[in-house]
Amino acid sequence: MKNNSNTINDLHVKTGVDINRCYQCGKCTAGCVLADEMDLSPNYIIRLLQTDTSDNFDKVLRSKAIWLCLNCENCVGRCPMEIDIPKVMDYMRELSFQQKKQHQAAHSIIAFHESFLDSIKYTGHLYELGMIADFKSRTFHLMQDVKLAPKMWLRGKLNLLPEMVKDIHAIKAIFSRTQNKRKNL
Amino acid sequence: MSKIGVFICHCGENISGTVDCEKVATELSKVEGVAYSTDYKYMCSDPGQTLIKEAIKTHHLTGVVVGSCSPRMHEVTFRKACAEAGLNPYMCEIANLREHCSWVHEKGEATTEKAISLVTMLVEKVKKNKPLTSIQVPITKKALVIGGGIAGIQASLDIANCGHQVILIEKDPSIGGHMSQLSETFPTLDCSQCILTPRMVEVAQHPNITLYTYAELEKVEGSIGNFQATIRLKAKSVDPKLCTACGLCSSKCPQKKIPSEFNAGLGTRTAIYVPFPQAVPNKPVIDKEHCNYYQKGKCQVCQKNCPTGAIEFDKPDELITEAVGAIVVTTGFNVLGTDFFPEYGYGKYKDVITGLQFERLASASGPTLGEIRRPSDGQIPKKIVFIACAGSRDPAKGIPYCSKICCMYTAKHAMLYQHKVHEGESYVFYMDIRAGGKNYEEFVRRAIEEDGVNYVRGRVARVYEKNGKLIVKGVDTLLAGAQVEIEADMVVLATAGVSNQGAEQLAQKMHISYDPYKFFAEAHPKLKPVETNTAGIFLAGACQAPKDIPDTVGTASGAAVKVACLFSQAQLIREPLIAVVNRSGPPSFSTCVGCFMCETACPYHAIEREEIKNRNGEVLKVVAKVNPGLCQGCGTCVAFCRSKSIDIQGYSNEEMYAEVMSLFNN
Amino acid sequence: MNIGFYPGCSLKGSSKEYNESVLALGKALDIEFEEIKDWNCCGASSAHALSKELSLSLPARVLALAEQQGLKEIVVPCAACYNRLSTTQYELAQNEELREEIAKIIDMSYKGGVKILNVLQLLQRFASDVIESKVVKPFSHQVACYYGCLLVRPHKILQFDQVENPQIMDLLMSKIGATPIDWAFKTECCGGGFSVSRTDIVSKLSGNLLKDAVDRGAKAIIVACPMCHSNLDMRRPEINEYLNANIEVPVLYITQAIGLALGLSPEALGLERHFVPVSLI
Amino acid sequence: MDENSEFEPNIVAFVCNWCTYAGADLTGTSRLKYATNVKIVRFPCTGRIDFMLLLKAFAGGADGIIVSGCHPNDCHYTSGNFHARRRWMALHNLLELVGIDVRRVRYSWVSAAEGAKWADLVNSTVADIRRFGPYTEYQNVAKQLEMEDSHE
Repeated sequence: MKNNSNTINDLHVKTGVDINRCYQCGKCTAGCVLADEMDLSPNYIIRLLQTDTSDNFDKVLRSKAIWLCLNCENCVGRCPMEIDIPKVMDYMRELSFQQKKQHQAAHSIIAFHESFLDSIKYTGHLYELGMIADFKSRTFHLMQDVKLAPKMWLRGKLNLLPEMVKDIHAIKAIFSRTQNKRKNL
Repeated sequence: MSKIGVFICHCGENISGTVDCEKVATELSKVEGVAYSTDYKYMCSDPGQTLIKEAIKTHHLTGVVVGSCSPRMHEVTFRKACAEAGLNPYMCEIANLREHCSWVHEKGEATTEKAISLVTMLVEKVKKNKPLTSIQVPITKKALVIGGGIAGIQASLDIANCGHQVILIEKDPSIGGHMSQLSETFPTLDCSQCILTPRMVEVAQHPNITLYTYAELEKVEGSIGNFQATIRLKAKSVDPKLCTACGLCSSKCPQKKIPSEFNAGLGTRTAIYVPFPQAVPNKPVIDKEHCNYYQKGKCQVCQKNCPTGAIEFDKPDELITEAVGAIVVTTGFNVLGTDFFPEYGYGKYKDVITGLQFERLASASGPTLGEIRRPSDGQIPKKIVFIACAGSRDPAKGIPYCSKICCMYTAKHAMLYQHKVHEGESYVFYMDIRAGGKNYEEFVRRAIEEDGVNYVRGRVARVYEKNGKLIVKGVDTLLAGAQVEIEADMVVLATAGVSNQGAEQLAQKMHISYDPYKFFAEAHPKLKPVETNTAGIFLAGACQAPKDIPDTVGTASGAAVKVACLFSQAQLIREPLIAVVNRSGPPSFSTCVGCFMCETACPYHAIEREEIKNRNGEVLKVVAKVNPGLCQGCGTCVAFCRSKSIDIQGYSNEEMYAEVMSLFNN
Repeated sequence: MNIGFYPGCSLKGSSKEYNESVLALGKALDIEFEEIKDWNCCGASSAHALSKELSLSLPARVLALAEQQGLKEIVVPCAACYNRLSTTQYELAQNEELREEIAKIIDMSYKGGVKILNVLQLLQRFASDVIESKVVKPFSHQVACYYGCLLVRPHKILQFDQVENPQIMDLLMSKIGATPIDWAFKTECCGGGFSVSRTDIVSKLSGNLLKDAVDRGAKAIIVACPMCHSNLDMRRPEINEYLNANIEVPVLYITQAIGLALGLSPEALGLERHFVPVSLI
Repeated sequence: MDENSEFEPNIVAFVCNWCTYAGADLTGTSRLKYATNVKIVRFPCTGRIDFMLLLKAFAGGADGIIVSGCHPNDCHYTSGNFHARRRWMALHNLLELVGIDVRRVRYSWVSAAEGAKWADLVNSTVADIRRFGPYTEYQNVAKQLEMEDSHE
């Protein structure tokens, strides 16, 4: 299946980031707090994309690294060419998710994001208790943080019931409109 | 009434092979104003030229058109022949019948017709041509060199050795420039001062060179051959005639903690000081900004101690004006301020230093007498990291261009470090190694292969201090982006080369152009590398762009030759193909309305403003005037002039109109 | 004077003490907050990881509500919310087409003129001149001021303080008698949103920075971000396990530290909600 | 049309002395052949070219005009060609406004090394103008303008 989203031209149009400016100095990787956890280093990801071949594009979409990026913005803050790598990461994550190419190690990270967004979708706020429960059921990390929740509860940091946005239809409408958008891509 | 002679050349068979030359001559004889028309086998030959000369005399010709090869070939030949026959050479024009006609078309009617048109066009032009005389400008055979670094020293010596007078001005108390600060020089590792100081002394002793240190250019007027330069001689507060350079004043000066410029801030100096031991001239000056007397009104310790009474407080700056025929600008460069890189901790950590500071550490005349020691605690660093491209190739925070010299000096630094600290470890973080130059690549390979310098391909993200070590967080991109962390004792930043302070103002004073980075612009990047757009002003060295010493010296000698060429002529003779503004009697004086669009159009700053005054000295009108010394004859002003008041000799509106319209009159 | 207030989800939940201390300090400094009515979550890092449009629409609704309410400026204590709201405002100001598209998605008018302040900017404006005279109990400890990522980066958008070596928090802390230390991780990442999904990474990143602060003599870590706080405070057992150490240094919001110096009670500032006890007082 | 294929347009080329004139010389030295319809007028620089002269040429009977100088940044006089180009952009709009067929002006850069490019430029211009036919419209307009002028 031909997918013309997977080109640097499309990346450029959608994000405004021109990765051809990168001359591979590696300063992004040098300062990245998570580079040692990544399967592909940030500068290597940019190089793979620069080749603009579907194989290399796919390699990035299937990588663990794109899910590990925390968007701490250290890289772009120091990049001599001001290449917005976090924006590229966001773009690649979105594509990876749509094309169902996400790395297996990203499972819990994506599960967290989905639980988080579900919470917003149904309450308009982050409902932490519900979100954690939802995350656990998605990941089967049932025992994770069993000690944390009671402590939080004791310190008044957990709300038992969600606080709802009054105009919850507005929130749901936002979700459904952006959802359609995602399918149309 | 015009009497034009037409001479059609066959050029052997080069023209006559496709053009019916006889017919061309015959047809042209019918054109109004043509008094004589003929064709000949080789018009450029001696008999051919004689033919033209005879015809001019016999037929009292007022103009000549030769239909031959390209004017780029023989215009000079034929104009000279005309002049010899008493005809003004600018009354002779060439129709290009060979390159633009016979060689590019097949034989036939159309080709001959075109040839007739080409000759006719120039006949119509010549009818409108005016006799012109070449411009003669007298030359003051004295050069001004601005900046006493190695470029200024070289240019001054070369010009002076050609027998011409030179005035060399230097804004600092001593000549020598950046080169005097360097330790060893790549790729030969000879000591910078050892090769430089003899030249500095030669400058001071040369009978043809007048040296003004602590002096700056105030303004320049005039043009090529005849500039008037006003120079500010900053008050040194020490009478050099009385001073014996005994050094007592400096040793007694209570201000001892001023960061030394010569040692790039790694050492200190006093307020009355000689910048470095080999300074030329070797006489102190008082730095007013740091002197207790100048700042607070009391002290005068130096004056009390001076055995010869040479201290002269409160003497004002002096302005002198010098007439010079040419100017060489050699004001050099500066290194980028490192506050651009908070992530590297320069200014925060004492042991993060610049390349220039490392030069001082490595120099035998430096603060550590050539031993590599940490500024913080004086320890010898066991591990040292060099960061290349600190500011260069960094559009975000520094400058986008490559500073050219850093790759080489960084290799040299690492090499010097390994030579001085045998058990030490050195790392160079680089992006590309740019070692284009004679013996340069070999030099870098030597650093890597023989001296064991570790080259790591990647940039450094940040440097921070922990437990007395500098933690360098870098990357090795050749290992697919593996992070590299080094606990270093010292970090050296290869800071970018940038234009010198005040470059912009200096350029504006002299009307020379500069690029977006405020480096001075050469007239042509390849073929006029030491000329500027202002005739008579030349450039050399790193004021044009970062340059290494060989390139700097090369351009300096190049600029000196340009000056010597200029001075070798008795007078400056220039083609009169320049712009002129029409003038007439009162009341209008000129059709020029004083809009000065021409001024904005002119790339050479050749347009001046002339005030027309009445007898009482009241200004009646301001009109444009062309400086014939500066005008290069491009004619851009002509196209810009709305009132048709400015015109270019040899390509005037009237002439060009006649030439073009001749095509359509039949 | 009235200033808009967007607490965000964390301040209503796991970071209640931040909310309490901001409001208590506001009261002490005569700042009146007007909460944005019916606000929603900004989407935090999850929305922009999965959908660009969603990540712009959620903050855009909040800003549009503020506009409706006639607020000229809003203070956003949560650094993550501050960052998302500022980024959205910037992106929509850069791209008219995008602004129209997002306005359609949220079905509200969005102009984009609301000024967004983080808590340090708020304190700089309302506290820095008066604070010294109001101190009753100087906070005389060595502290490590920890800014994290979201307050200072991206500088192009936020235009706040010096990106590599920010000073505003240090300055405020020294005004209440504290001695800010120079340390190496002022603006490094704590692991942010990975608190639940990749606790191992959070332990490592937070652990490394906590260790550096303690090694350099910090007796308290001062923060202005709920994510930084929860990672350094609630995840302390995991951090200590990773470091194989027993670090007990407390983590305080700057509003709590200033509150203490101004004589507010620990209860009013929510100090009892911390996992790591604040033993300094 | 048949009559147009036999039509020999009258084209004048305004070129600068340093690049295009020399380039056209190179065409000659290389013995490259091109159509005879173009006559070259030599200027010091394209910056010298007063575009009113173009109008006069059209009025006089030119069917097409070539303007050619140095490539950007290669101008012998540094910036003359930039001025010319800027002026041409402005004039281009003006000409279109008053209804002049701007396709008949060919603006190009030919360096001293581009002999072949000059031949191509001439041939393609001649072919184009031949297709457009004689430019009598403007000559008529110009004659009217002249008459109006003389009435004033």
